[in-house]
Amino acid sequence: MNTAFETYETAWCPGCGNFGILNALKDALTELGLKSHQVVIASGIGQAAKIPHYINVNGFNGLHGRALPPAIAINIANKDLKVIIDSGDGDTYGEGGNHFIHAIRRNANIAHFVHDNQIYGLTKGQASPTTAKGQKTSLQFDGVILDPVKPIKLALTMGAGFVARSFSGNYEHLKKMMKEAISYNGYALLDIFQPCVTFNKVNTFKWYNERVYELPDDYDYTDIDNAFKVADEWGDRIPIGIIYKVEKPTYIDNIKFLKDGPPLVDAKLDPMMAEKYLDDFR
Amino acid sequence: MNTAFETYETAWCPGCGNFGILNALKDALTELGLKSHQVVIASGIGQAAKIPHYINVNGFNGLHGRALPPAIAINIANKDLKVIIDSGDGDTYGEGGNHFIHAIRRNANIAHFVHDNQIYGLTKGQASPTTAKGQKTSLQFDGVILDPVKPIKLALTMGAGFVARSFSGNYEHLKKMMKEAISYNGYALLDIFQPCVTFNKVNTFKWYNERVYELPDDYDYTDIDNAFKVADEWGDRIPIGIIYKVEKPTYIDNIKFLKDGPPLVDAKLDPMMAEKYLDDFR
Amino acid sequence: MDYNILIGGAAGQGIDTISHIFEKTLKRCGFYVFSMKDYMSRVRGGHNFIQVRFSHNPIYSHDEYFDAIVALDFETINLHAKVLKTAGKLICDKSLSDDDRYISFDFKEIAKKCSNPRVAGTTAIGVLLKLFGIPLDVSYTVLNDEFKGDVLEANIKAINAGYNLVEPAFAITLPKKNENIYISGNEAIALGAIAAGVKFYSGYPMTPSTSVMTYIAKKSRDAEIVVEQVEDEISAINMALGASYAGLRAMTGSSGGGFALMVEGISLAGITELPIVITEVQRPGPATGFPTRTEQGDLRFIIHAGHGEFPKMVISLRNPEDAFYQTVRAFNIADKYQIPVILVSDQYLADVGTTVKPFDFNKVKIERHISGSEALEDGVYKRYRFTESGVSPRIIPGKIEGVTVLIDSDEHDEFGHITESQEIRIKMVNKRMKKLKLLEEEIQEPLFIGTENPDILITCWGSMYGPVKEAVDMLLKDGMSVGALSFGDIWPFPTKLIKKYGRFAKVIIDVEQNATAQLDSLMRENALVKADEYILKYDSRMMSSKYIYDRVREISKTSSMY
Amino acid sequence: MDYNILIGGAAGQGIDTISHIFEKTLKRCGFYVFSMKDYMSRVRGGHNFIQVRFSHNPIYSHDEYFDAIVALDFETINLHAKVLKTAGKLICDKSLSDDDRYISFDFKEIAKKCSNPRVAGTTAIGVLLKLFGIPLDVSYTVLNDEFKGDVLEANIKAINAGYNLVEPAFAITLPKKNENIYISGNEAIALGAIAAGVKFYSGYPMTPSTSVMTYIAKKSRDAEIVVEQVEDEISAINMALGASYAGLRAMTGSSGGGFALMVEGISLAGITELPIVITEVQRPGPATGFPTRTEQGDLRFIIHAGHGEFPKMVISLRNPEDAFYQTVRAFNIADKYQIPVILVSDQYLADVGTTVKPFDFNKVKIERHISGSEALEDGVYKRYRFTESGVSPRIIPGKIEGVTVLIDSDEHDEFGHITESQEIRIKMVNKRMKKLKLLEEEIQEPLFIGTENPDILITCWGSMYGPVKEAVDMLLKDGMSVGALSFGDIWPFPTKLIKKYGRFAKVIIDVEQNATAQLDSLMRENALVKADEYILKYDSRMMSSKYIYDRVREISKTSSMY
Ligand SMILES: Cc1ncc(C[n+]2csc(CCOP(=O)(O)OP(=O)(O)O)c2C)c(N)n1
Ligand SMILES: Cc1ncc(C[n+]2csc(CCOP(=O)(O)OP(=O)(O)O)c2C)c(N)n1
Ligand code: SF4
Ligand code: SF4
Ligand SMILES: [Mg+2]
Ligand SMILES: [Mg+2]
Repeated sequence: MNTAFETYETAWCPGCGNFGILNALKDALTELGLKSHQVVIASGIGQAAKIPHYINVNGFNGLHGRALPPAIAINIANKDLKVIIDSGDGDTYGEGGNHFIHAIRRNANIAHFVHDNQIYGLTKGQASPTTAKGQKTSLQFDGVILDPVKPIKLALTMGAGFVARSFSGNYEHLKKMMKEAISYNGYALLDIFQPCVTFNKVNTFKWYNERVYELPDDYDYTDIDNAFKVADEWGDRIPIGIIYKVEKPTYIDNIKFLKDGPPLVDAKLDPMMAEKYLDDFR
Repeated sequence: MNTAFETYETAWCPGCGNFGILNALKDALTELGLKSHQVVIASGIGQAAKIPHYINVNGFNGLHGRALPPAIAINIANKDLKVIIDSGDGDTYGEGGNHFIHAIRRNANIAHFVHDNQIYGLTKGQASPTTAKGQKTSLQFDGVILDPVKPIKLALTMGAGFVARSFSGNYEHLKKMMKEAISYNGYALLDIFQPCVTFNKVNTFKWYNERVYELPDDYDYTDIDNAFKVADEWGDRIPIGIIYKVEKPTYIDNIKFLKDGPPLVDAKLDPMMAEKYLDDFR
Repeated sequence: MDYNILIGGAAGQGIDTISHIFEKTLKRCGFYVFSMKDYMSRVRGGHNFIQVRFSHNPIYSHDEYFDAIVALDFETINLHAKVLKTAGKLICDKSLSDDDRYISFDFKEIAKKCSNPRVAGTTAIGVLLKLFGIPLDVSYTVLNDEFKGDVLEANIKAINAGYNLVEPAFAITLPKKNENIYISGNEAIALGAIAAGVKFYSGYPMTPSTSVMTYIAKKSRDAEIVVEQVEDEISAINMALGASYAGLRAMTGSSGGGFALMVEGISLAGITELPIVITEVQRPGPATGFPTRTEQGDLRFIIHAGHGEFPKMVISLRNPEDAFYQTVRAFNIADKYQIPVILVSDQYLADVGTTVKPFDFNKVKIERHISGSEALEDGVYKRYRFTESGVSPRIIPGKIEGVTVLIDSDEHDEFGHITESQEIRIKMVNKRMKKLKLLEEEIQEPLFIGTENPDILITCWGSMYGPVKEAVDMLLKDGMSVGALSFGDIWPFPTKLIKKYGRFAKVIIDVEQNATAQLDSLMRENALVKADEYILKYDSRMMSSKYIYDRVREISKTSSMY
Repeated sequence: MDYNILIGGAAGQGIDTISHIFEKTLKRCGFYVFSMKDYMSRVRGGHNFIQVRFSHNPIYSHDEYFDAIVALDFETINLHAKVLKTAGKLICDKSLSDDDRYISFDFKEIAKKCSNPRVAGTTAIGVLLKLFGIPLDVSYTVLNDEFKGDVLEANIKAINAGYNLVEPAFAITLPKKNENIYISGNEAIALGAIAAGVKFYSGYPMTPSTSVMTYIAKKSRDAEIVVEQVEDEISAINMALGASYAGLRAMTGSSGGGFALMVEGISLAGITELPIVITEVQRPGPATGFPTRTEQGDLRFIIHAGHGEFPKMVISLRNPEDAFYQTVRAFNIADKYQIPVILVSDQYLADVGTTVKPFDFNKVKIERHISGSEALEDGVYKRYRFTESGVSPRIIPGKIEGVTVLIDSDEHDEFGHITESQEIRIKMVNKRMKKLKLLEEEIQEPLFIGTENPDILITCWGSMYGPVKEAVDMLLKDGMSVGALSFGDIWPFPTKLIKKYGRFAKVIIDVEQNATAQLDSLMRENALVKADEYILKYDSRMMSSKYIYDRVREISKTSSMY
């Protein structure tokens, strides 16, 4: 067990896919040589979003659906910090949907890990935006009537420069994807299949395990057309891996004083510097 | 001038693209044989969103960004009404972004007209989600640094069954598109280029007029791959027309008592019908 | 007789289910039952418990000491054994304790013999029933409702096995069977809404409000109600307002954080004059706070929810019975005055189980106040027509040939058209505000209980009614001059009784489950009456009648000035 | 001397620009200037006007009668000619009126001759300047700042042409030049924020708050501030809180509707104890209401914004000078107590132009209250350490090797870790609430103006200060015993002076730009003092000193009991 980032008691159900994600995350950070104070995890509310309490890094455990806005600001305020988001599918694609689509446009330097269990875990089993059509839940008694959101395709459409998928049941793969996402300079979406053993009796470990396959080594993730095709694959075989990756100017790159200067948080504050603006009013 | 839906004084600037949209709308409704009481227009807040005051139909002029939720409910409540939304690009893709992506999944029977002037008109010229990268505005003094939202592609990604684009400067085309969208059974997005003569000095009537071209008659709008390609066309030539159209079960289709029964608003209310539920508590 | 039982275990161990079997069995025997839940914000593990009181007489709240404890985990023994009464019994698995004062068996082994390892808890319930001499056949009827097939078989075996393990320990007389129902606060709201003809519920899950939506959803197909889980709470209220506009009775609800996202929509309801009923089931804040716990911390926030000035009504709910009838009333008032009505509850009330007389559906009157063509003047319809009362006739869009309905979130004229006129503004504000006056007549003064013109006047609101009622009963038995005002309707604030009793009382004690005495602030603001003493609890667990009783006694002793 | 001018026209006719030239010219001559905007929620057409007062002495508000009117459209004549003083002058284009009492020329023709049809208004300003005998060369300096190249040329020609058309009509002595600046309320907030070291502003446009963001954006590159226009107001506050967590001074702001979307985030600031400054520039509600008009209708909503109980501070702003210094103070208080501080303004104050002494940047002290490693105990950092004061040392994440900072929207322990403990809950609530006590010491009592211990006591808050101050001055001149309390800090509510003066006053008159007397409700709640009479205006146009003066006189006559 990785203890570099300490070990805390969790409130998750035994067998929950979140354990695999937490383990892989700790090891990914360790292997990247990051220290606890150099990392911030922002999260919303949900089972996934409890992660800041289970790992010793800086943490912003905010409101349900609102992990992205603070994460963006933290990156802008202090470009020296590694900003990671861990949150649920409901948090990210449901309550937080508007932030999701617009955050991609901002391309702040954030690794965004969505624990996608295709259900609302913490509130006991209602449909999430990624719950399959027809699935019965603790609220949708006659089955979900909406088509699910396709996170990968949506991220590609919004112009994300890094889009990947992994599975909490595949430690090595997940750790690799996390390292890639964290190392990527810009907004990186990593959608992670995470069995919820309590409330999602359809998308079980077995269900995912039988379906996921790793994209081949010769898969060209810089080809957007390829990426869109892969994004549509769903059913008996579901691809995991880096689906799309290109370099793009980040939010920081786009603002000169952020790019060339020290971290914004280190700026010296001096009221007298603003006195000259009085001239606008003379 | 079409007076079937009355004529009101507007608060728009002379030359504003909204006039063309209002005219086409009145004529489209007339040609579809609709009467004023059979139609509801829902809108948010903005220049576009003032339309319910300029045409005599039922109107729900709600909050900025929130035209979609009431429109969906109106369709559910009374399937006999024709529900239309007229709202701005900021309203729809900015403040209302989360409703936009999830409304598409619900596929209520709504014709959604976005007056896309690529700017915030009413609040005097700030960037909207569709403002071009680099464009200087009354707030983005150094130019917009974000990539614009691509509404057509976004709607396709979310699974919309009807996606079209038109231009307020092309009356015949616009009217035709409106009629198609209103006649379509399900959620229909019609993004309408609308010059804002006051605040958007880039995307002028001339700018649009030089670029838009009508999709050819042999364009197969039932082919989703085609549609995605067309959705990416931007620059010197920008396609207008029905980009994608297929039949899909609507929200109403998915709920038996809505589909087979009378409009929900006509349901008889009788407390005694609920008395049997007391058995759950005995 | 009045017995108090605690059943504790980890989340996921099924204490909900076994307690439910126990509660329903008691209820079907004819007892009055009151149960309260204490659970953590997690799905497995941790420590949860349920308290169940039963008696021959009505029960209004929970108690602090126990006649029996069923421990499914060690935590239960650890935390609660100390509040077992001297003659009390503690039932647990052999593996949890070897203390011979406890009744312990190898429940796991027994469950295995019943060919289902998950029925260990049912066996413990068997033991419990026997201790109190509750007939087993009644419990079968409950098991029959809950389980099917093999699982049912195993549970029956398990309960029998438990029943045979012990001898009765408490001398109990069985009550006469009665017609009572057993229902929680949230279920009562849901049932009230269905009875009132709600046809549209849009909402987003949020503990402890979710079960209102869940119950309506369960009945939605049969009752032909659309229940829509939306992308966020902003959508929830705006969608509900769309449904209301189109003519449906519409509802939404949440807890504090989700409600916070609705306040712009409440303001929209205010200016568009659309009826809507909203439930706010409070939990301790701020922000995420304590998702599964209780508090009365949102009152002021709710009353002032929404920017700008407009009339709304806020009703706090006392208990499941009140919840049912007030929900019906809320729909009628919303329709009558075309305003938002907010029902305020909390986790305590949401989750309490209470035996009450079956709700009288004949008493439920649906009053829609919707007009037909009589609303037109010379064929013209004005959605916001200036009238004596401030209420304009409302019609359903699309129902009258050639007539349209326009509502507007901007300030508007009588037609609903946007305006910039000062004159119209004044008239429209006056029109809307007149409803406040009408509401003042509609408002129900607080319930008074206790000695007339008491020396000690307790004030409380909402779900605090139960604990206060029992505390007052105890204090009266002690011969004290005590009374209580229990506020239900809370905005517009009813001032008559508080002024009346406030004048005579020697000491006013404000009792609230919060830190800032929000009811007291309303009394000061609206009646210029101020409490002298406070019993405030904000540790997220509901105060009991005993807690209130003890503190009132203390205050009455130490406050020599009274 | 004290002159009052009105310049009116349709949106898009440039009255903003020409009035600005006029105002700045006056200001640069050394006059005190006060301007107020009245505009519609549209970009072209309709009817807008600006009122400009100037004098040798400080001016605090607008007036109702005019010495000169410049009419760029017929509406201006139609609506405002009746409030022209007897000796007043009305300047308009020939095409608008042939009334020979008016000074009318063919401005369009003149503009054409200046080779720019858009400078007709500038010619009218030339006329205006001459009527008052204002030297032309000062106006050139303004034109030079506003225009360049051909447009500048045309404007100079135009103003000259106008100047030559008439003879002086008013006998004016020019004041001594002074150092004053001329600034609006929103600009003063923006400047205060920049002076205070704001490094992050996230916001979404909303009239009348937008210009705060716009001014900061204008300086953002030079001052190295990130100004981010976000997708919605929810993002705005959550982003600002992220910036605050990371160590920046962060700010957001909006008007009522946008602010409504932030209330969940305010609650988050409350429990996470993150400093944040939020501006609420009120406009008339509910909902969209009147986007470009003024009201003081959101006070209670702001004070109680956010579910759950937590300390916040609410400061209402009196005028641009106050706005500047209070904005600086807001940042310092937010940092000191780690709380949200809300600055309350309104459209009136947002848009008024006022001459004030240049802000003293030497007086601006930036007090961050951020700790370094001295915050650790044995190398351990607890974000929410229990301290005497309730305030825990704050460090910047990432700045101390091996030390992490965890904040949490759930109830949490000292480390910021989620908890379910009752004991910790009580301590954490107490810790947060202690700050309210500290704030009470920080709070500024209302400003008192007038005779000491007056018979007539006026109460008001925020931007009502100016009109009330002038009204009091007028009443004092009449020899009345009158005084006023002008509240700036409004939550926690300062009670000392209102209790003190309230006791002696024979009549308390509450003056507010709303319908429900919200300040009065705060006085009742917090000081048990109630106004006797009310001057409330809610037609969306700010009441003037004259309006207040007249009504106070009326009240003092008819209220025989006083
Ligand atoms: C504003 C608001 N609405 C609703 C909730 C209740 N809530 C907490 S977590 C959650 C959903 C959790 O689902 P997801 O994000 O998929 O996370 P998971 O628990 O599955 O990991 C909800 C609805 C809340 N805390 N705040
Ligand atoms: C909650 C809220 N935020 C902000 C505003 C202010 N506002 C009104 S319209 C508008 C943007 C208008 O842009 P768009 O939707 O593109 O419409 P247009 O005026 O261009 O037609 C904004 C920001 C508001 N009314 N409500
Ligand atoms: S409910 Fe599901 S997601 Fe939550 S901890 Fe349990 S298994 Fe994991
Ligand atoms: S500002 Fe632009 S969008 Fe608004 S009315 Fe004028 S031209 Fe049209
Ligand atoms: Mg989930
Ligand atoms: Mg626009």
